Amino acid sequence: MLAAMGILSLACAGIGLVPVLMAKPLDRVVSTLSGTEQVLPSLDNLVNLSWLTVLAIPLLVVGFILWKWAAATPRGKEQPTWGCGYLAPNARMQYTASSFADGLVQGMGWVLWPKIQGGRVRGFFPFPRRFQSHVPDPVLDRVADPGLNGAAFLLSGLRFLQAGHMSIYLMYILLTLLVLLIWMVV
Amino acid sequence: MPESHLVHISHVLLHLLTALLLPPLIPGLINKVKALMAGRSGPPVLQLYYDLAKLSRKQAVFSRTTTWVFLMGPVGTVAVGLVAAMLVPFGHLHAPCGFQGDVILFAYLFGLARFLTVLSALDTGSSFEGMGAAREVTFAALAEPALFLGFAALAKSTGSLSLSTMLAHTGPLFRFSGPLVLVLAGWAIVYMAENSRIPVDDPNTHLELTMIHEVMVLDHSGRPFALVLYGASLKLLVLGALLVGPILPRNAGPLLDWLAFYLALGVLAAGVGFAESIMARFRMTKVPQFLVAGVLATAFAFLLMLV
Amino acid sequence: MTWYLIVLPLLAAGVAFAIPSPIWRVRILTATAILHLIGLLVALRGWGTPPAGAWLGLDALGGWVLLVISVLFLVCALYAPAYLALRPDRDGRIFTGSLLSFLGLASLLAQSQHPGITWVAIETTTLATAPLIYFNHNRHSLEATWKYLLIGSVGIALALLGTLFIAYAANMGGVEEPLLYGRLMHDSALLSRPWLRAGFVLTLVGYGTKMGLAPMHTWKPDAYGETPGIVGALLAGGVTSCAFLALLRIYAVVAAAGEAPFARELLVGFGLLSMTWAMVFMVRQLDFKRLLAYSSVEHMGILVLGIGIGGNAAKFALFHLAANALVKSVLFLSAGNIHRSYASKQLPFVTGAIRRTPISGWLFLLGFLAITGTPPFAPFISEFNIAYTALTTGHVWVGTAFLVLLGAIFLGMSDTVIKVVFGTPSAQRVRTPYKDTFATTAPMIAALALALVMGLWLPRPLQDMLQSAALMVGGQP
Amino acid sequence: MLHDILITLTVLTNFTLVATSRIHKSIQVAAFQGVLLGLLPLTLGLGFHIHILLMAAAAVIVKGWFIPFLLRRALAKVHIHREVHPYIGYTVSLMLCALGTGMSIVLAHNLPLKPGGPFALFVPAALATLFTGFLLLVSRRKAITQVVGYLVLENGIYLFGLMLIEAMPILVETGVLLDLFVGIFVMGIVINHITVAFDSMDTRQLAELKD
Repeated sequence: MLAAMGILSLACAGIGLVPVLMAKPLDRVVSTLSGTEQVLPSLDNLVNLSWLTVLAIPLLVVGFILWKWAAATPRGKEQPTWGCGYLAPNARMQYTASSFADGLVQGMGWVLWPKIQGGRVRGFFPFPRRFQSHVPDPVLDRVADPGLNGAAFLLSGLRFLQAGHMSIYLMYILLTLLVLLIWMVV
Repeated sequence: MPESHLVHISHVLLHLLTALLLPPLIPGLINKVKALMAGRSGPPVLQLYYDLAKLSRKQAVFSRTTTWVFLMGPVGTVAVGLVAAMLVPFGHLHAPCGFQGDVILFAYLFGLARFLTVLSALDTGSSFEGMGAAREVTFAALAEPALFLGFAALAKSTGSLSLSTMLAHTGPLFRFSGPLVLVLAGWAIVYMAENSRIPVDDPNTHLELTMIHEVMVLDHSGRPFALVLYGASLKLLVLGALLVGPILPRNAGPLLDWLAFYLALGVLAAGVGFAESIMARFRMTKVPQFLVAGVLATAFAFLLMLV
Repeated sequence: MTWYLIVLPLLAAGVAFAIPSPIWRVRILTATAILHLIGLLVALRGWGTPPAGAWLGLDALGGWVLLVISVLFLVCALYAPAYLALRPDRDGRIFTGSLLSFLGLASLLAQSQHPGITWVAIETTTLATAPLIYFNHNRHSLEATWKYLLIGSVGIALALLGTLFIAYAANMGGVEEPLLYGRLMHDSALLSRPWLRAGFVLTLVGYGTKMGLAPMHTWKPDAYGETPGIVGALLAGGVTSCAFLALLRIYAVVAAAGEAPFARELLVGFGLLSMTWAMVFMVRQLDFKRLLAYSSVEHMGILVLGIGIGGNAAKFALFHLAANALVKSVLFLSAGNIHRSYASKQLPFVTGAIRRTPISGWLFLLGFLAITGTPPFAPFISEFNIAYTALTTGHVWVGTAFLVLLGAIFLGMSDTVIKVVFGTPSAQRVRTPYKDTFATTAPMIAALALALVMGLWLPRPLQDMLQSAALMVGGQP
Repeated sequence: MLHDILITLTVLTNFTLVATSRIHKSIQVAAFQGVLLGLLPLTLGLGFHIHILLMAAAAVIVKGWFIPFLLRRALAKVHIHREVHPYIGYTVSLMLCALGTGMSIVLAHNLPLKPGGPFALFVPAALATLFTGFLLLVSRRKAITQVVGYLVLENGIYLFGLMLIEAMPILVETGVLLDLFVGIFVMGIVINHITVAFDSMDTRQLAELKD
């Protein structure tokens, strides 16, 4: 299962470290797309890609050296993460993904319309409240799902056309014949 | 070896030395200025050097929940800082590794550093570090456009995508002086946000709920913490060089240029110290508006350049 | 003259009906299928245009359709022994008899050069396949047979009237007897226009009913829904192809007479109507056999649409005839297996087919992907080219409607197929002793492989035959 | 002259067919119509060579005697005699039949006939009979009456076929007749099965397969 993801990440790293390899094929694609006249400058003279590889090497080397140096630090006894003295931290207090993105989601609230259940705690001795917020996928949940369900509902409205009565089926044939003959005569 | 090569290598050597040795001096300067402003003598300018030396010998305490990712943060910040330093022109000549398109690399190197720091903060699993990371990312999302629009304006004026030609602009500045002010104003705001200086975030506060940058490095100790401090100061230097670059005239000969560069850095540090001592932190909700102001400034600069 | 292709199956049908032992009966079935295919391949080498006066002659168009039917029949014949073994309760006598007689009549139809004979052949195929639909002997299959029979016969009667109209058009124009297709196309200028157009309209409605074009397709979901998979495959691949061939012969005459624009408008209209009607009934369809029936209606629409657009699309419509027949047989046979294993066709009772009958489940899924036009398979080539020709030769709206409908049908059909194939077969589902054996799956794997090969490469002689068949449909004899 | 009378008679039988509610009567009328059409070619004055005589005889025997015999046999098993409230009332179907005849005359007007020749009335009558057949098929509930409708439809087409009597080769004519006969025969068998399975010929039960 991880192999597939592994290959993909290696590919990304490869392109990152040696982008020059990608420049040629990309140029060919762009040239075929843009037809004969060369609209876009080729990738090479726009950006000097070989430097990226050159700079990637010191980045990794320095990183490795520092890693070695930092890892060699004398280690004290392993302690649980410091929770500012709170004695009974539990898993539910951990920083979740939605709280991580809460800043942006509140900021872009007018676009994303997050679904929020439960809200502020009121009063001095409030009883326990639940809070849940979820940002539905704008395309999938807001457009595709309701749209397709609506379409399916509309289409199922047409189901009476195949209601099982044979005489109606024969009527279809008669009507098509009449329509075509009249259309032909007109 | 022709004479010009020798000069060139000496410049590169000086560049490397500055990048390696100078950074811890800047926070020292800032704190010294803040102390003088407050009327107290304050820690010696070289305090950070001593701290780094002490920390590299101290015992580090690692939380039980951390994995190897925890070390990636500090290591990443320093490595990125050093490579970014190679891209920015310091004193007289171009940056040692300047090339067409290094602007994008420069910006995203800092993105990489931020990503690694956030990862190591989340790795500890403490809710405070998570909150700090979340804030850091949110504000960075607002600050980055300012950086890019500034680059765009400069690229439009100098016609090249390389930092060296953009910043070490020897031509006449008159036509460009208007938008340049706007760019520098925007970049100043980015500078404060990136290096978590006062108006955006207080570097030496101890109340976890208010911190942004500091809380992410709460759990680091010993050598990793040394790397964190060194990385932060390196960032101060590199972004400082970015801020100072367009202003320096760069045509008064090598020695004078390098002196002017160091002097400018000192002035910048003093300015930051001065700003920190007269202003208090913004409220957390005000910070995004402040950052958006920076974005608008650079955006106008870019628009002006387009006209 | 390839009369033995007709006589051999009919003879075999008689013998199969007569002998008591089921084993020999099935052996005859498979033997005839193989012999018929070999005989056809031998006859096809010299497919040129048949001798002018001949009543029966194998030309490119007839040859191509007969080849498709013969291959399809071979696939079903290889599947039949295992199937009949599964159904000891039903005696195979009528089953094999009508299957073989269908093959004989299809050969007669493919070779007939006279509209009258084509009509007689189609009518007798209807009557021959009627007992096949009544194979399950329950109330529903009886109702399906009644509907199939009556709607089919009414349609065929209209086709007869249409053929008589065209004969009268020839009579008015002074074309001398007998009215062979070749002669009709040759001096088509003499045919009187109003009779010809009325004749085409009636034949279109008539043979359209047999093909299952909307709105005359109403017998199809009931008929295909109630028959065993093997009969469904043969009906969807064979009978519809025969009806399409008969329609093409008449269309060729009409196109030769210069009435092509009038005819093409009708064909495109019927094509799009069939695809829309099929799409409407495929969405949220709970019975996967009826789903395949509507898919067959849709593909008949595509065939007719391809011919309506003309030019290169007509050639690929013929290609699609073969592709559709092959992939449909895979779908119907695997659906038959799944139905046998779950003893039910309704969706809530059939899930997780890929776990209970892995090979059939996978075949059903791959067949679904193939029939909705996934690249490596043959239907993709034809659907792509039909759309391409439509969009490049000015039928822009038709092309876009075609693509939109294909997309919608893919959505509708995938909803049901995914539910049938994936999901977990919970314990309370009925579990019959049926297991996927070699005999019940090998023919379908071969058919799917053939569809895959056809999608990638078509042997040179077949390409030439297809090309000349398309030319003939276009109106040049 | 005689053939015009026969044709008008067929059109009249159409009306009676549509109006009868008793199944026996409709079978008889259909048989009568079959015989009329069987005799029609003889009156066309095309000379009496063998193949026309043979055709006429075959038609009369099949349509006049054998098919009604089959239908009556099927009817005997189920002791119902009356078509109770069909989908469309009798009066309405009568009116529809008249409308159909009118329309077929209009349509026939558009189809130019070969000049000369006795076939003036053939096309409208053929289309009218066709339309009546359809009407019976669509509006009746009992399976037997639907088969009678199909028979009438075939009669209409056969009537049109008579116009080409000398042009159409013998082989095709016999083929058509044969298929009609086999068709009715198979329908008879299926009706027997229906009466056994549904113990009534009402097609209402035959409507369970739906979407």
